[in-house]
Order: sequence, then C-alpha cells, then structure tokens
Amino acid sequence: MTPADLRTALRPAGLVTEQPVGRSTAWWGVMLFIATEGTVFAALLGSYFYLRFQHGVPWPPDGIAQPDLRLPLVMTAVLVPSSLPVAWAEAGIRRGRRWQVRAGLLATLVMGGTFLGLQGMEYHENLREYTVTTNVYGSLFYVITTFHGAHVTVGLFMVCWLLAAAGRGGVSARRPEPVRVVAYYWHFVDAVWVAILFTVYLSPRL
Amino acid sequence: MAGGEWAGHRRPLAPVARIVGCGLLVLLGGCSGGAPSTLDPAGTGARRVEGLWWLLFWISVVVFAEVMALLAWALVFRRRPDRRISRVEPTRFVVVAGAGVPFVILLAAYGVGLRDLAALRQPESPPAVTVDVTGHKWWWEVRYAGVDGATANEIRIPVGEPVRVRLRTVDVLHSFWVPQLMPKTDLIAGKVRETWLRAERPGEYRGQCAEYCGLQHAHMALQVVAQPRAEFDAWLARLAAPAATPDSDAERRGQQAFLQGTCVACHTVRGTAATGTVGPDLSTLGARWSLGAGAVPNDGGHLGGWIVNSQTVKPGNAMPPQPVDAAALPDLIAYLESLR
Amino acid sequence: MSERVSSRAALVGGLLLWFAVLGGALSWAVHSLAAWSIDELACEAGHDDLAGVPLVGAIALAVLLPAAGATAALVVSVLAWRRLRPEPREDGDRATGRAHLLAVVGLWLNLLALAMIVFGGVAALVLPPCQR
Amino acid sequence: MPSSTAAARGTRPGPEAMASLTRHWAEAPSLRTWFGTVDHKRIGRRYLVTAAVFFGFAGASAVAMRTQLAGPEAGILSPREYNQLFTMHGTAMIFLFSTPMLFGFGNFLVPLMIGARDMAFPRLNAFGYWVFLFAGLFMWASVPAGAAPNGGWFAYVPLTDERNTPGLHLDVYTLGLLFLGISTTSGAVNFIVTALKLRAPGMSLNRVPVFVWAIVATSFMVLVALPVLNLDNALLFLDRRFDTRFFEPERGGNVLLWQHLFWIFGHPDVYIIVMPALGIVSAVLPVFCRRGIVGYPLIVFSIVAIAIISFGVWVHHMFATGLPQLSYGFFSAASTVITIPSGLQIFAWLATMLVGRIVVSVPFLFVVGFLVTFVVGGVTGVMFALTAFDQQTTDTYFVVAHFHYVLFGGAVFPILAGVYYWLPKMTGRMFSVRLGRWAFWLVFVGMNLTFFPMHVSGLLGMPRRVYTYPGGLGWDPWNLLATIGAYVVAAGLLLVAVGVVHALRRGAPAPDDPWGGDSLEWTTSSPPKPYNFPVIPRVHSLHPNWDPRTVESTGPGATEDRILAEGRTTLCTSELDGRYERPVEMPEETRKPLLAAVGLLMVFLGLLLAWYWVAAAGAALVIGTLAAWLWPPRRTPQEAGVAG
Repeated sequence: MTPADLRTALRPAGLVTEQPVGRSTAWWGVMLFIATEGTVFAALLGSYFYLRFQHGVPWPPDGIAQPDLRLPLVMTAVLVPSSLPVAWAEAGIRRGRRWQVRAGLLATLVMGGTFLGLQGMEYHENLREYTVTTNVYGSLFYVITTFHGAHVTVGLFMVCWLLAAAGRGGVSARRPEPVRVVAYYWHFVDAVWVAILFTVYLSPRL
Repeated sequence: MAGGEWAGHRRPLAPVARIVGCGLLVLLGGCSGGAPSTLDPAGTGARRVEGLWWLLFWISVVVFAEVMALLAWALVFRRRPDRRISRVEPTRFVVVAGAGVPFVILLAAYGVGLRDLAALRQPESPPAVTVDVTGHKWWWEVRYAGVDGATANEIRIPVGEPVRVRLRTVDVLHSFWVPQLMPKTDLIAGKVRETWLRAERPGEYRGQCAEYCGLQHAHMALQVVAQPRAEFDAWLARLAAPAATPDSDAERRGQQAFLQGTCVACHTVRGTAATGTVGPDLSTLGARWSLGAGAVPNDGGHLGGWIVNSQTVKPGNAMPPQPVDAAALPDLIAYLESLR
Repeated sequence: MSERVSSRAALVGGLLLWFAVLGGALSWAVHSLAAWSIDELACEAGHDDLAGVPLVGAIALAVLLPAAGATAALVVSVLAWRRLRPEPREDGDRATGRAHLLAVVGLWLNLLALAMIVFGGVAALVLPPCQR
Repeated sequence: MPSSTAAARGTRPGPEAMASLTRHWAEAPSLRTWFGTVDHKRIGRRYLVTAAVFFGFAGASAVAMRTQLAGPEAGILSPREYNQLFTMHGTAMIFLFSTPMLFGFGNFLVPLMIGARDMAFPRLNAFGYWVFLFAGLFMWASVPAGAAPNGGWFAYVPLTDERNTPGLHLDVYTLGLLFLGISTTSGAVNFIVTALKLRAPGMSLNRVPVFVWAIVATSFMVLVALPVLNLDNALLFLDRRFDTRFFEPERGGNVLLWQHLFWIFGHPDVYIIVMPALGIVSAVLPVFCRRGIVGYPLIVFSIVAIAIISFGVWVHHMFATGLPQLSYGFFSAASTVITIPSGLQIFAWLATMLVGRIVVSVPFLFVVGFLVTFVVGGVTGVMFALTAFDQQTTDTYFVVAHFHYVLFGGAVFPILAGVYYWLPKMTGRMFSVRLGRWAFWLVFVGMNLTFFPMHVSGLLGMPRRVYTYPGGLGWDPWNLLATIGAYVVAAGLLLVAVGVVHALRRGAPAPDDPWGGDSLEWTTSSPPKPYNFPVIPRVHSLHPNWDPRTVESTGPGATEDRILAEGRTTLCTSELDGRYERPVEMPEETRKPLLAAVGLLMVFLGLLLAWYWVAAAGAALVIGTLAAWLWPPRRTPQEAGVAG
C-alpha cells in the first residue's frame, strides 16, 4: 500500500467500490446464523470471566486442581486441523470432483468423532473430582464444553447429511451451496474451540 | 464538595419552581399531602434529587411545548388545500433543532447529573451511627452496630446526623427506599451494599421495598423515625435492654401462653426463653407502627387476627395460622402489646 | 462514475468507506466494554489496580485510545463525505448516491461516538473509580 | 447485466406470461395449502392476527390489574393471581405482541416495498410463524393451569430460582422464551437476507424505504441481543432443573450476572419494539404530507445509530444495584447521547409536516397521537439517563408511566396507524372513517388518562408491581383515574377491532393506491396477487411510485428479465447498489415447516414436564424434518442452467 494507492482509494471511484459478484442468499443466511451463534458463545465466555473475576482467588475454587492441559491440547490438535479436509472438499465441489467432497467429509467425520470421544474421556476423568453441581466453576466448565460439544455433534450431523446428499448427486459444481454452508459452520465450530481453549484451559493459569 | 454550593446556589429558584410545578399538578388533582413524596424531601439525598427533578421537569416542559407548538402550527396552517408543497429540504432546521439544541441541553443535564451523583454517596461528615438492615421475605430486620437487640420494619435515627445503613438480604433481592430521605439502593444476595440517611427535620418517613420480591412485595414497608439525639439515645438503650416484664395478671398469663406455645420457635423476646430467629424480634413489638411490615395497623384487634391466621391478612407470609385457645388470646394480645 | 481505479485501490477504498461508517461505533464499543468491565470487576474484587497499573490509568487508556480511533474514523468520514457530494440530479449515479448516504451516516455516527467517549472521560475525571 | 432484445422492444407481460405466473405462484384454496403456505402475505397476515389475539389477552390482564388497583386494599385479585397477571402482561406485550406484530407488518410489506415476489427463505418464514404460534400458546396455556410465570418479565434471580419459586412458573418462562427466540431469530435472518439480496434492480441503499431500513436494523439487533437473553434463560433453566450454580452466591455464582445479561438484551429490545414502529411513522407521515420525508439520510443515520448505541446503555436499568458510580457514568453518557438520533427523527417528521400539505386521515391521526405521546415518553426517558434521578424513581410508577408512553405511544399508535394505512392493501377493503376516528379519540384520551397520572403516583412514592396499596398516602385519586383510563383504552381498541371486521364484511373495495403512496406496494393490486408484481420494477428513485420512470418500467418498459414467468422465480441483486445479478428459484408450499415446529413443541413440552423421552422424540422429528426439508431437489431445467 503506497500513499498513491491511498489517494486513489480515497477518490470517489475508490470509495464507491462494491464487490463485483454479490454473495448468495445461502451465504448470507449461514453467516447471520453463525453471527448469532457466535454471540451466544461470546456471552457465555464473557460470563465465565465475569463470574471468575467476581469470585476472586483461588480459581478454580474449593480445591479443584488447575485444568490438565494434556488431553485438551490433543483435542485441539484433532479438531482444529479438521477444517482442512472441509476446505479441501469445498475446493473439490467447485471443480465438480465428487470423490474429493466425499473423502474430505469422511476425514472430517473421523476427526470430529475422535474429538467427541476424547471429550468423553476428559469428562470421565474430571467427573471424579467435580460435577456440574459442585460449584460455579464446575457449572461453567461442563456447560461451556458440553455446549460446544453439542455444536460439534450438530456439525457431524450436517456432514453425514451432506455425505448422503452427495451420494445422491444433489450436490454439484452448479449447486455448491450445501457444501459451503457446512464448511462455514464447521470452521466456526473450530474457531469457537480455540476461544474455549483459551478461556477454560489456559486463562486460569494467567 | 462543590455539590453543596450548587444546591445552595439553586435554592433561591427552587420555591418558585415548586409552586408553579405544584400548581400544574394541582390542576390535575392536587399535590397530595401525607404521601411519602419525592417532591416533599426531608433528607439531604432526596432534596438533591428533588432539585434535579425540577430542573429536568422544566427542560421537559419547554421541549414538549416547543414540539407541540410546531405540531400545532403544521396542523393548523399546512392543512389548507391551497398550500404549495415546498420542495426545499429544511435540513439545517432539522439538524439545529433536532441535534444541536438537544446536545447543548443534554450536555448541561449530564453535567448536573454527574455532580448530584457524586454528592449522593458522600455525607458531609462521617456517620456516627450504623444501622444493619437485612431484607427478608417480606420484612426488614433492623439492628444497630454495637447494640445487642433488634427491631423490625422500623428504623430510628437521630435527626440532622448522617447515618450509615448497611444492607444485606437473606433471600431474594429487595430495594431499600425511603422516598423523602434518599434514593434507593438494592439489597443484593451474596453482597453487602451501603447507603446513608440524613433527616433534616424530625418526623416519620414511610419507606417501602422497591424491588419486586415475590408474593407479598406490596406489604414490605418500613418507617424511618427521625428524632432528637437524646430521644434516640434513650430508645437505643431501651432496644439493647431485656424486654419489658409483665405487669398484670393478664399479661403474665399471656407470657406463659407465649412461651409455652409455638411462638418461641420463630420469635425472640429478649430476656425470656424465646430465642427463635425465623421471624422478627418481638421485644419491642408494642411500640411499632404496624404489623406485617405495613400490612395492618398495630392494635389489639389486628394483632389478634394476625396471630390466629395471618394468612388472611398477608397471604403467603412465613407465619402459619396459630392454634391459640380463644380464651387465651386476649391475654396473649395484652402481653405482646406490653412489650414496648 | 466512469473513472476506473486499480482493484487494490478499489478494495482499500471500499474498506475505508466502511471504516468511515463503523469505525467510531466500534471504538466506542471497545471503550464502553473495556472501561465498564475494568471498573466494575476490579472494584468488586477490591482492587484499585489492574496488574500493577493504577485503575485510573487503565480507565484513562480505555478512554483515550478509543477516542483516537473515533477521531480517525471521523476524519475519513469527513473526507469521504466531501468527495462524494451527490450530483444535483436525483437520478445521478446511484453508487455515488449510496456511498454518500453511507458517508453521512458514518459522519454522524462518529460524532456521536466521540461525544459518548468524551462524556465517559468526563465521568472518569469527576468520579473516583471505586466510589459507590 | 443480461441484455435481451426484449429490453429494446419493451414488453409487458402478455396473457400467456400472466397465466404462467398464476400457475406457478397461486395456492389452491385447500386445507393442505392452508397448513403448507409459504406466501409471505398470508404469513404476514397470520402474524398480525395472532399477535393481535395475544395483545387481547395481555390487555385483558391489564384491565384486570387496573380494576384491582382502582382503590386501596381491594380484593378482586389475590396476590398470586396479580403477580402472574403482571408478569404475563409484560412478557406477552413485549415478546408475543410487539415484536411479532411488527414482524407481521415486515413480512407483509418488506417484499412488496422492495419489489420482490417473496421473502428470501419462504419456508423458514412459515416455520417462524408456526413456532411463534406454538410458543405463544405454550406460554398462555400456563395461565388457566395456574402455573404462569410470576417473577416479573425481567425474572430476577434469586427470586426466580428453584428455592424461592418452586413449580413450573419460571420453567414456562425460560422455555417459552427460548422457544419463541427460535422464531424471532429465523425471522430476523430472513428479513436481512431479503432486504440485502432481493431488492428490485436499481434500488441502491439510498433508495430503500425507511421502513425497510428499520426492519433490517431491528433484525440485526435481534441477532445480537436475543442470543444473550437465550443464554440467560438457558442458565436459569439449568440452575432450576439441573442444580448448576450460575446464580447461587453460596456456590460462587452471581445474581448480578442475570441482570447484566438480561439487560444487554433488554434495552436493545426496547428499540427492537420501537424502531419498526418508527419506520411505520416514516412510511405513513410523508404520504399524508404529500411530499417525501425530509432528511432521509438523517433518518437512516438515526436508525443505524440507535441500533448500535442501544447496546451500550443497559446498565441504566441497574443504577440502584450499588455498582461503582464511575461504571454508571459510562452508561449514563451513552443513555444521554442516544436521545439525539430520536430527536433528529422527531424534527425530521415535524419539518416534513411544516413544508408539506397535510391531509388528516385516520392513519395520520394515529401518527399525530404518536408524536404527542412519544415526546412525553422521550423527555422522561432522558431523566432516567441521569443516575441520581433514576435511583429515586426507578421501580416506581413513574417508570411505568414513562415506558408506557414510549411503548404505547411509540409502538401501539404507529401499529394502529399501520393497520389503517395498509388495511386496504392487505384485505382489498376500505374501512369506515367514522369508526376509525372514534377509535382514535378513545385510545388517545384513554391512553393519556391511564398513564399520565402514573407519573404523579410514582413521584408520590408508589412502587411498581404491588398488588395493592394502603389508602391515605395520596395515591388513591391517581390510581382511580388510571383505572378509568384503562377502560377507555379498552373501549377504543375494541372499536379498532370492530372497524377491521366491519371493513372485511362491509368495506368498499379498495383501489390499488388509495392514499397516493410513494413506495412499491402501491404499484400493485389490492390485495396483491400471489406473485406480488407481474413485472419486477426497475427503481429510479427513493419514491418509485411517484417516479414516472419506475412506473413505466413495469408497463411498456418492462423487459423479459424482470417478468420471469417461467417458474417460481424472483430476482437477486447486489447488496449495496442493487445491480441485477440473477433470477433465483423460490420454493413451493410445503408442510415441513409445520412439522418441524411441532417437533420443537414436543421438545419444549418434554423439557417443561420432564418427559425427556418426548423431548428426544421431538428432537428426532426436528432433525429428520430438517434433513428432508433441505434435501437437494431434483434439478429443474432452470437450475440446470437453461435460464441462467
């Protein structure tokens, strides 16, 4: 970006720019849905910090140990890269490669399923120490992670649906929207996990 | 604090404003006497807000009159069928009247509001008396720091002195509000809140819970009694002492009925075996202004009705109907009324 | 609008217009959330500092930085507004008309945002951070 | 930009094209289509009627409460009944009347005003209506069952937790609002996408009717505000049913969290209610001043500004909770400044009147009633921005007076103006002017008689939400006046209903454009055909119906690419400038939305009554229906690219 570019950009012709190709109604629909879902998570994680700072030290309270990081980091390593096969599948549908869609989605299905399994293991471990009714920390931990887990589950349902639809030929280069919608949703679920990793697992150590 | 000067500075205009304002209200039915009115302040905090109210009131009157005048003008003069429709865009008028002028007014109002807010939480001198008020569904428990003894729904304060009020609740949220003395402060579960009162003149000031607190939110009143320091000190000493002992036979019989009945499970009468803490401390019951936190006046008839079945008077309150022998009831009433 | 500009300049121009529209509002949102949450949470926890920074200083930052952001947005919106004056004909180029509308909206939004941040700053000057 | 030869020739739809449009869009008058309709006009009318019925229930609650409060120590209602009624009154007026009513107007009008043939997602639209209907019935059914919510519409913890309010009351509240939220959210998404993508070609942002701006801004607010309320309700439900500890101070919870989350939603919600209503005013007022609205950019700015700033004022509902004063300062600042956009709108309307030529019709009367009352509510609103004053008057009848002036004045009057203004378009019938004028004067006088005295009783120290009050405190005459007023309002509103029924039964047939309106809905027939426009217009100005070029674009100037008779099709245009992009296929009638809504009803009933297997079955039904609903259709020739 040079000053000359900036000057041009501030000319009327630059300021009136609109994207050459508008988005589809499906794109807007899913983006708005993600925005409103994102607000739920923002409010939930905001509530975590509100309760935590009003609670004071120690946090976690009542002798609960700091969250163990090993398993969550493995879960992160499984979930976050699962965006890649989805993106790959989306690239595939644009070229009409239905096999690529199916392979990408299958990979995502496996990774997402693994994540849920690991989350079950984590719960199994943690439930021995505290439950959702122990105190506000327990409530926050389980409600936040379960709510996210439910989103992963919904995402997996969508992937299954798409696999079935792709098999029937309902998805094609001309109708890529279903793949795109699922891809955006999945990326969103991934991004939320990063925020949860920071809030629930890392921030108590700060 | 500069706020004091401000209040003093405003005073010369205040009576005029009040008279004209009340005049407007009188046209609509009168400034009612006997009300716990925010417009009849008797305390430092309420007086400051009253001043703010009249400022805002007059701004509002002017703004409303302006808009109505323009509206009337349009309705009268722009209705004739021969009116030429103007194609000009009176944007400047809209900007000046709709944004410029309001901005200046709002800026001033905001500044005054900040000053009053800052002043509300600062008594001129540190309070010497601290009252601990605890909200219950649906009554106020009142204790004084350093004094062993409690009363209910009644706060006595020395006139002219700032009094600190510490607010807690044992159940739901309530809000402590004595309109003539001080704006309200909520009682927040799990937290302690503080406010202060300073009555300018002796008198009785009605207060009421202002935060919806359930079934009997309507019947959660209290009374603040501001009295000269000497009277207050005497009353406080009385509060700390054991309850009055029965004088007559009837009262003695009543005491017996009280102590042998179910009353002691919930109520305390200091100096006796009654040490329950669920309901209000009854050691000075006879001297209080009401029963059931403003539900009914405190007299023999109402007291009897309350004991037998308070659920008809204040449905949902914590006191169950009492199986009191009809013959023993007058004695019980006599005893309780003797607790002053 | 017959003039053509490079695609990069066009992209930057489009983004600048949106900054002119929403920059002030975003700055104010940051100010509002930061200043409030710092104040309420620190005071409820009984602190008068935030990781070593005095509370007043932290709140001052939460006023000054957003104020700078809102001012920048205001400058861009004034520039855009002046350059996009619509042609006198109502049916002039509709893209210019649309962009001019957005510039006007942004100009006013930035003014209001700046006013709110300044009002908040005045409150921070008058009231001690943890007084109740 | 497709350049067909037809554009040069100029065509209007021939009889063949008209027949084809009817074939593709008309719905057979059968019970099947009644349950399966996706026509935004039918759905919009249903929203209006259903919301009006809920308004009737909530209004009847208000009359019952005013009767109880007519004099001191009255015994008409028990405290138990009173507390349920005032909670349901508030909850229903806010959630089941105002927003759905205005969404009803939006549903009917947005596609017509922007020159589209339906909403962007017609099936989602139908789904939204069914969910609204079921959620409303779900909540109202609790009243005869004696289990209605009783914690106030704001449901503060810990009063509303399991310990202090056992029973189903608050579960009805939390679940009912979560259920309803699904409807409101889907409606909001639909409005935004419709207004961004389906505007007629040429309708750049600077030519969008103010009402559409208002609906879009409102929808954005819904999408950001409602999730916060949903979260709050979900946490409360978990606390009550599954013993989580979010609001329990003894276990580290915090009762103020409820209030923060509630009001982060709650204050924007005030504007979610008022803003579309102000949009109605901006649509109605200029037409009866016979000129375009003054200061269109300023009004658009006001809408956008309010939509944003309203999210930064919520703590002014918590000024008495004892937070640090400086925290109050920030919110006091925003609450003060948010007055300015509203002030600009008021003066823009006044200016429009001052330079126009006024025709005092029934809709305009209601607009005038709105102006008078809304200004009163506005000036008292500014007072609450000042913390010190707010602490004295919050939770008193002064607040009740204030927000009824804002909501009755700011929403009900415009809604009534809208009812009379668009009744000819919606029903094809004209109303009786005499009945309309009587209704206006009764409502206007009654409204002021009801709510003005509440200012006084509030200043005299009368708190809100009390089921009775002692005599002799100076409150009696004001309460009596308010009660008399309530009956007058009720009579006026009944007269409105009578007027609507009378119009439907006896009204003269309405012309296409009875008022000389400026927006696109007046270019089409009354009531509009199922496809709305035989030709999608090309828009040349902010006032298309007053603009000969736009009118011509649907007549001799019509081009094939805007007739689109081969299929159930409408047009997609670009978001900002409204450039022609492509035709899009619209779905046909289906009962899947109804089925999905039934599934949701099962989910929420199951949760309410702790029949979790019913909830699980409902969830399965929802998932199955959605999967079938979204299943890719067999491709039609249009999709295969013949017309693309």
